[in-house]
Amino acid sequence: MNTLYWIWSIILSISILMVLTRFIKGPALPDRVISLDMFTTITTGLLVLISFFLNNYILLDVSLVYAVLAFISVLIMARYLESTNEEEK
Amino acid sequence: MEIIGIILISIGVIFSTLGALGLIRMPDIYNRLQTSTKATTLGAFSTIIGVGFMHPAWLIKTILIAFFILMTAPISSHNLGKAAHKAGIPLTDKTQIDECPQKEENK
Amino acid sequence: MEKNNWFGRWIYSFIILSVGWLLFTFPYNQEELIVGLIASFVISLFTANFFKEFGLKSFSPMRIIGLILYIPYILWEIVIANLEVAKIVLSPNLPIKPAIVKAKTTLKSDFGKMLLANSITLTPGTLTLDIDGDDVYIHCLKIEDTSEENATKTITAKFEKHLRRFVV
Amino acid sequence: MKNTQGMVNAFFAFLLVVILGIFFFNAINQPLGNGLVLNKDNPDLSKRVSIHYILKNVHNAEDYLAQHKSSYFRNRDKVKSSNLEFGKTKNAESGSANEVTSIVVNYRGFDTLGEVTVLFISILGLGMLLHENKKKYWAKPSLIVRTGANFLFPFIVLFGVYVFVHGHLTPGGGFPGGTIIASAALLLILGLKDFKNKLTMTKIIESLAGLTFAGLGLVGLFTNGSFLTNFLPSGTMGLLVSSGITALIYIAVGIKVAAELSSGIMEMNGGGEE
Repeated sequence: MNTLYWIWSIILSISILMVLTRFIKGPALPDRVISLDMFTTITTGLLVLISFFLNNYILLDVSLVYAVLAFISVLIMARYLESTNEEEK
Repeated sequence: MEIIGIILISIGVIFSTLGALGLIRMPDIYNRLQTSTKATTLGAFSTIIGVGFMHPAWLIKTILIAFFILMTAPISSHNLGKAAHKAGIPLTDKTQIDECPQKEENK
Repeated sequence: MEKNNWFGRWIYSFIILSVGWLLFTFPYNQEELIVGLIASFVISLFTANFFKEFGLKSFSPMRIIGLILYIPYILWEIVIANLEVAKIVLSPNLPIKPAIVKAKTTLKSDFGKMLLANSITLTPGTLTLDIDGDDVYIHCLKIEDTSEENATKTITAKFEKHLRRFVV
Repeated sequence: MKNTQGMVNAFFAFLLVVILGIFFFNAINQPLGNGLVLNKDNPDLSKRVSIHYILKNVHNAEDYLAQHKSSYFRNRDKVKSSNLEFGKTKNAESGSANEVTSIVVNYRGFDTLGEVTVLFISILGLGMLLHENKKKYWAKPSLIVRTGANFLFPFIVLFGVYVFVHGHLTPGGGFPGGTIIASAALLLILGLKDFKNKLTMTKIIESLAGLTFAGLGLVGLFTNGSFLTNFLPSGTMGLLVSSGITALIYIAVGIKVAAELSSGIMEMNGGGEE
């Protein structure tokens, strides 16, 4: 069980690193926002996994709060991109 | 019960990694949105449900978190795609046709 | 379609918020139930106007059955589409043929359109860019025929068939 | 004319400096050791200023002190600490399962009142600075975002209420719960086509919640003789209805923080115009 947990979390961490390479490389601003979106989604899954292996019910609440705030922050970024573009014209 | 949970979590982890791979490999923003955010949504969804199956007392709470992600992820990725299209970020050369009108003329 | 009055919307939001509270505090007891009823009563007084298109008739049993049947269908679609996309990502020369196509929808209510767009966005390979009246603009990852009829037939119609059971 | 005014100003400034100097001189010239002297072997706790705060709400310790008043500190190790059990212990000292909450709200409730007041004053200053602010420009939201925001808003508010109602049982509490509700207000600003800033309503709710907080403190002052004393039974630890006024105060703090932060967000969105 423990080895499985280590394998899962290491694979998830590698995928987070892959997302971060796009965050550094991304040619335009929307690319970076996409990678931020993915980052928060994967992190929510990882948080729930950690809460299971620490056997801590409380972390589930924390991950729900994290999901709410991540959604709203990504939405703010997207609306900001949408609005600034139109204001220039 | 535990076996179902292990299978679901493994599926979730694999799809998260595939989504990250798609984010690196795809040529333009829209295709990146296609392959990446959706795959990670399924990845997070099945990871969370899998945890719920492995610990049945938490099942309701995990289903709640999973459905919240399922509701919110398409909204934010739709708005990202719309913003990118409005900003005039070019599509790849492979694109066949673009029928979505630029909205500026209407206003 | 008649407008729902304020009372119907209030009853709807009260019931759905109480159910939400019970899900939040799952191993519930009497105290949680009473506090939850009070909290959802107060919140629903403020937020009844946000459920514009719901009312008492949203609780007809046919609609609830349709909603319950829709969830496994959409999950199955998501898994199938994800497998197809995984095949594309893993193949070395990226066989993609992207296009932005236009499709028609026959759903009338805002909530129905939102559910349709979310379903289209959640299945990988298709992404809703915009909705303007009855026109849905979709970015496809791999499509052969980019005409409007084909897009309507292959993308929107298959979700509408299931969605029509519980939304207008 | 100008010269005389300057003279008057200078005179008042000089007077102020002199008064301050007198205060300083007095403070420095105080003879040392005139204050409270505690005998190490036999401390008289009733002379200490903070005795009321130490004994606030501590029923068991008060009983113990009444019996062995003189030798409390020497016999400290012998005071047996009862084993606390979730869902079984009755009439515990503070009664809240979350220790942080019992310290923040119960033992240091006065600090929390101060924190909320600091937040209130800062939001007031923000409103003064941004009063003439123009309405921010947001692009028209698409149908999906609009409907999604409409549908998700009540649930996020319900989740914020859940967080601050359970503040004495789980982590979280008034401040995080209020922040979640304020983020729901932000979602409305992003998602609605013609969002109207409802500043007066948030101000009214905020004042009512602040009055509730102060009123609970005053009830404690009149019944038990100390501000913010717990005058309700502390109940069984771990249940929802427990820990006396701690839960009530956290609900008031949550509503107050939610209203304050929402009005701050609305003012940044251009609250000056109606």
